[in-house]
Amino acid sequence: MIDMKRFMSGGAAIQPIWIFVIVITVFFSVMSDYFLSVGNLTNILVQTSTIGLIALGMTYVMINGNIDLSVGATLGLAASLSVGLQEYSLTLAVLVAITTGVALGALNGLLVWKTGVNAFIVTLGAMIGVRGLIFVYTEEQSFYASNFAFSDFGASTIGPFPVLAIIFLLCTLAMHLVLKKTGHGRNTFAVGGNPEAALDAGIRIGRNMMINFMIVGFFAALAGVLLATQMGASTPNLGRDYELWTITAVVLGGTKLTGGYGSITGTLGGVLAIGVLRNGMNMMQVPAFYVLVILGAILITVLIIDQQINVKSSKGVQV
Amino acid sequence: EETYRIGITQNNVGVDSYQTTYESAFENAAAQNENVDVVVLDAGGDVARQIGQVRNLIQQQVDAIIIWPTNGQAVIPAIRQAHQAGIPVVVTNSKIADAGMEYIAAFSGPDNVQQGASSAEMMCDALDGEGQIVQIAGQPGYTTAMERSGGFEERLAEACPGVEILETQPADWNREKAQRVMENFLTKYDNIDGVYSGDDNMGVGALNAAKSAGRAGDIAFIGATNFAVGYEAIERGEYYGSIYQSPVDDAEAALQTALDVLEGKEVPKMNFFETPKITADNISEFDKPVF
Amino acid sequence: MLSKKHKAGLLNFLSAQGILVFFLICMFAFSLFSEQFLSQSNIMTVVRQASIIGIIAVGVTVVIIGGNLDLSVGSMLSFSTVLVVDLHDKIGPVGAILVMFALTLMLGAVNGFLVGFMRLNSLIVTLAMLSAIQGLVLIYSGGQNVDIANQSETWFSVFGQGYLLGIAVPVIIFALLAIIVQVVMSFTGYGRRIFAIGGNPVAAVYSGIRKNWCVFSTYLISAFCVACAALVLGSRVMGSQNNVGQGYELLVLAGIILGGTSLLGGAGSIWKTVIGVLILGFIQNGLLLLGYPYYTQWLVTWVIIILAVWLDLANKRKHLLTRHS
Amino acid sequence: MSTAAATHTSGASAHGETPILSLVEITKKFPGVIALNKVSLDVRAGEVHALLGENGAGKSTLMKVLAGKHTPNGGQILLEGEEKVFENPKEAKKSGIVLIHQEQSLVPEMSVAENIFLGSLPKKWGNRVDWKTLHRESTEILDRLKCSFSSKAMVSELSIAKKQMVEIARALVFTPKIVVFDEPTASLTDHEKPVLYEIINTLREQGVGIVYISHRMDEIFHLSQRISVLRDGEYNGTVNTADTNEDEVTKLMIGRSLELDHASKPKDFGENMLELRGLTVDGVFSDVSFNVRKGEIVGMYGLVGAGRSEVAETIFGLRKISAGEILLDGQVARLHSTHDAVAQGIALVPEDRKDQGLILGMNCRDNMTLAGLETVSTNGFMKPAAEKSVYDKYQQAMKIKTPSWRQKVGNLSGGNQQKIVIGKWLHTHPKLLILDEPTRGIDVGSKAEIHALIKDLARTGYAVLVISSEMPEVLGVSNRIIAMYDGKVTAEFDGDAVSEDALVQAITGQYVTGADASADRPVT
Ligand SMILES: Nc1ncnc2c1ncn2[C@@H]1O[C@H](COP(=O)(O)OP(=O)(O)OP(=O)(O)O)[C@@H](O)[C@H]1O
Ligand SMILES: Nc1ncnc2c1ncn2[C@@H]1O[C@H](COP(=O)(O)OP(=O)(O)OP(=O)(O)O)[C@@H](O)[C@H]1O
Ligand SMILES: [Mg+2]
Ligand SMILES: [Mg+2]
Repeated sequence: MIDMKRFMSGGAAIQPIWIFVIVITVFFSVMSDYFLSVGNLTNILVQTSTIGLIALGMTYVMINGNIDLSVGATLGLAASLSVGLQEYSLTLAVLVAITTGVALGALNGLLVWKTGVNAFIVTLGAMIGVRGLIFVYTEEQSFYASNFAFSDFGASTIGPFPVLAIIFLLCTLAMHLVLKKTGHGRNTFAVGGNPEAALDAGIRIGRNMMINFMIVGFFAALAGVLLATQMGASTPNLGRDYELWTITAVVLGGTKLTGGYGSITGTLGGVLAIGVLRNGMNMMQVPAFYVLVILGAILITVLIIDQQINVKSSKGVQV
Repeated sequence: EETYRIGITQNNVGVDSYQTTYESAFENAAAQNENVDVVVLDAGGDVARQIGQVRNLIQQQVDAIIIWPTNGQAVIPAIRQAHQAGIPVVVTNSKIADAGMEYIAAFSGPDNVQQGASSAEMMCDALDGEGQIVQIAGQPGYTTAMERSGGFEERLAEACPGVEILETQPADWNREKAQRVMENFLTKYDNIDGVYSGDDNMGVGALNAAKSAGRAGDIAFIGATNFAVGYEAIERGEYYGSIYQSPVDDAEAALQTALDVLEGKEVPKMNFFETPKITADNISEFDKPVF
Repeated sequence: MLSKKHKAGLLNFLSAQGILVFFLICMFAFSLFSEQFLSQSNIMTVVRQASIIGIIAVGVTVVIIGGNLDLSVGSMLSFSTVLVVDLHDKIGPVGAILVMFALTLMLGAVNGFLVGFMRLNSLIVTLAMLSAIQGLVLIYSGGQNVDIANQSETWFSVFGQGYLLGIAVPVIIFALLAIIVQVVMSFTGYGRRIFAIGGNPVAAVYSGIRKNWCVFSTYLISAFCVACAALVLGSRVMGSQNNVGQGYELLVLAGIILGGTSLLGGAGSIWKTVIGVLILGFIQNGLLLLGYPYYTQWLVTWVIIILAVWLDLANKRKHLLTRHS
Repeated sequence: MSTAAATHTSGASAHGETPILSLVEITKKFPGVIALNKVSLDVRAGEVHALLGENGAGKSTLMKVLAGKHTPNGGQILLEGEEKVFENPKEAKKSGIVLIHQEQSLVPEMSVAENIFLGSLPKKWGNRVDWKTLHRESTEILDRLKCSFSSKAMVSELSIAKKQMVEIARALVFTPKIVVFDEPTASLTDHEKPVLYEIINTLREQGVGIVYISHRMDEIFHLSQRISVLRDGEYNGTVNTADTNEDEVTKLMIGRSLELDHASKPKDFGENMLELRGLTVDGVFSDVSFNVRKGEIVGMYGLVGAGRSEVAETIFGLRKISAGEILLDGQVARLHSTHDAVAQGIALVPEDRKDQGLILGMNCRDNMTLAGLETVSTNGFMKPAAEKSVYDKYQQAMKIKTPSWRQKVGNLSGGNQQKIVIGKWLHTHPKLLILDEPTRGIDVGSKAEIHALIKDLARTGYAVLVISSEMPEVLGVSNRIIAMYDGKVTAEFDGDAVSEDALVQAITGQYVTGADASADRPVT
């Protein structure tokens, strides 16, 4: 990934994905009368906030050199808990939902740490199992929030800005700063870039990984709760495939699957790229069958372009 | 004369033929009507995406929204938003929960609870009120699946308590899965008198499994949403009966209801179209489904 | 010295077969609670049902040993099944099968080209292909189910429903593919090269191995296996839905993982995958026979993956300890 | 070696100095290997204690035990008389033990400063990194090491030598009690070496105990006060540097004296095997022309970064040629991939054995046969017996030390790994053998063996191109020497009649045509 421009001491960079976001934004603005409006743009932000929040945590986990496939299921479980437990208390329900997300993250992290098994395997298991948990808990039922305050929150705005979009942007800023400026953030890079070296340097890599799994668990649960507020309900199938789209967004944002490299700004770009594409194609009324093909094709194209830039800048041998 | 822009967000086109046929029927119906302009969207089965699509339609200020809910409860806040934005909402095919009824202009579609009940009655007839059956349900968590199951179980208990449901397993509207589920039932139970499937697609899967095991002759197969394969199986006498439900009627009814609402006509809240029982006895009265 | 070697061999064997032991314990537990579980007809049913996933898993294992992933197999299975069923009535079974194999291999070639020659990340590429191929299926079929009209008059049903010497044809296809691929992977130079590439792609290139072609070929193998699975699936159902393969990629991966193949590349074996896929099938079947709701099998799968991981680890530890003392 | 052991015990008390560090009877076992068997070692404050031994003798392992990376199976670590048990590297570091690793352990996509302070970044309130302090202190350390690059540079952009300097910089973050240098000069150029020596001397004067591992005798005699020798995982004695000589130390190491250069250079050359004509790869090297004849050993000498490896990679089909051509056996060769190169009889023993040479997770035998699978298979099917005999042949020829052919190559010592790579290429019976830094990290005994091997190969008709950064090696084996500087060939010398001065001038770009009569063909 080339750095277009370096600013701030951590060396935040503008990733090529942002150019893509700008290009498609301009394209859809020209193609659709409804695209470029405050209402639609905030809509896009709200729609991307779900994948976006998870992607924030996923970026950390992936910089660590790990991956978490269980986020979609965690989201579904948190959503069901946050609605299903409201009969006791709304606060309790939300707290339990978030705690469960963090706990599942901790379990994943602990397994990866203690067994040294590939995170893909551990979290694939969790992805299947947590979905089972949801069905056991809900008995296949959807839950409905009798408390309208819950779904009103999901639709509320501050000025013209939807609360959900604001929450998403604030979390993005916070996660960006933590990654760039704090010891934990820097250690995350070290652990992903060269675990052996990090270990030798006295970084507790297991703990670092576990914290990051807890962070992604937290964000998956938060996204689940916020999604539930948008629906005033939860369904047991909620969050299917979200892990795949989240990972795609993070990779589009320039984070390397091998670890040691990535950024929150890039992830934001990746999330927006997918959100804008989906929204824009809806606005242009592209038939659903073609949307699938186009998304796939664009994804591959972006990967190819990104790789060509990399090859040119590294002058490497042809391996 | 005014042109109406009507937006529709469908559940999951392509997952089965019914929804696909519905979509093209809807587009045809709209094309016939000169003063209707439609925006056709598909939620791909994802509730969150459907909510986003409703928001997008509100954003585009369409005149009316037709929604085929991916989930009867989760879409209510989005429908409420449309309602608050002054856009009438027509719910099609599968119902939403009672809490949302005040926000919609009308519902148009089949009565899935009634369909389940009708199937239960056919099962009674087929088994003469006595026997052991298994149930293969649609995708868990989806309204249509739940309503049909619910209607079937309730009516069966009422109409013929002598018929016992041994077990219910879902097969996600998928024929191959239904075939696998049925194979397992066949090993597990030596004595199965009837199979109720949430649609004919799954029903035919179950029939295939029973045929392979050489036990099809002993079992009465009853389905719902008559598919072409189911229709043929009834003709061949391998399949006892099903519920005739036309996606074309479904689509046309939805569009017509929306237009009626827009033109300010008095429209009843619930608009059910006919979904008659179909068996070998009356099959000649029906055209073979196109899907 | 010699006895030491033998001891090491035995320990190696046990640690490698840990999952097999585990498998047998599971079988035993189920048989205690369900009479039918160990009946011949039930076992045949499970193995027959597992063979579709198994056939695909054989191919995906090769891709994984080569250090890549293939998530597009689910969509590809939908594609190939819809294609072969649809063409059956149009151009006859032979033509349908030939065209289906050709086009499926072409999709594999696209994957292989993008991963092997363009050197793109396989996880993301095959994910993108998952979406694109699903779209292609829908465009091809117009979203409609496809069926074979005269089901009783075609020999096409033999692949999914036929029996040879009392063994179901799908099982025979599964077994044949597994044996052939296992032999190729462990006894040929080609197999050695795939292992090398999965272990260290750079060093493999520096050893004069044509990495691009080898990676490309693994995707062809994977696609070939998908095509075989489509043959079985289409012939079993004598019809197809557009989403018939949806989610298969995860089941396939779960099976491979249960078998104990690491996803990092450079290690693994077909025979482990076979065991893994069978475990998955028997768990599903066992729980169903015991009357648990279908979703409990997901929880159990999770627990077993965790256990398998621990077991593997414990075995390695024990291994180290015995060698030390 | 009971006498040696006696030297050790009496040695410590005779000088009346209490050691700052004592390793007592350390034992470390790996599956199938006893890497250390009751090894003891004393290090005094303010001394440079050299640790010697053949490849695989256990030097790195001993130091990893000290640094908390390996848990020993037995023995004690006494630091300033106090027994220590280090569960992990962090604890060892806290106690003042710094290990500069043999294999560099840096994080590529992080800045130099962050790498130097890895695991102990200066912090402000709220776990925030104090960037100002970090860069100020890093810059100070880099200045002390006379490094020209910025503390903000990305490590991935540095050359291998500069990376090594970053690794060394870690020793200067705190004032440690013990610093271990594990072959620090293996990838340094002559430019950085004096700086390192200076730093070591400063540390020593501050009373730090230093353990220095190297295979270079000159260095060891230059730097150290005492020398300890390991052999086959056992302690084999300690000597005062002042009281000994290279021969004696070598004897301790390998149990015999080294017959230096027992093989003479080959004399008979045939036709051109390889000829480069104006070979250019844009941005890497340009207009490179030279030839290698059958039976001839051509050395390629230059500083790290001169582009020698790149020339080798290009011949091996790994880089796209921008201009010029490569002739093999008089024919213009089509070399678009390594496969082409191998098929046409070229072999390359690469510079970086870990990344380029070996599949670390594979066993010794499979690595050995990987480049020549056709020769050990029929119709694509492997012949295990043939493979085993190939492995045995080279294992014996090069005395590769490993418990069995099943051992994963990743578990072998660095030197033995290198031998596997060489064996792997010899097995392909190439017409042209290119060796890039063939003896990096190889002990003196094996080095002599490898040199002899190279000469033998040339005598049987192989054309050999040896790339090396060690002058003695180049002078010792080459019939002709090509000097490179900054991507260009600057001179060509007769290997038997060249002055060291002329060589140094040629590789630093100061060569003036005609300045040295021994030059056959100076090139501008
Ligand atoms: N992680 C490991 N697992 C198994 N064996 C190991 C491991 N690390 C080292 N060994 C073995 O221990 C012995 C000592 O290795 P070590 O790396 O200490 O040698 P060394 O003296 O540093 O050699 P060199 O000069 O080549 O660096 C070798 O036989 C090696 O194969
Ligand atoms: N001064 C430098 N700054 C940045 N990169 C460098 C520098 N010198 C070398 N490199 C790069 O570092 C990598 C390692 O090169 P290395 O240090 O082995 O030298 P080399 O170019 O291979 O030449 P040689 O084999 O003659 O030492 C190469 O890709 C090279 O391009
Ligand atoms: Mg060493
Ligand atoms: Mg070099």
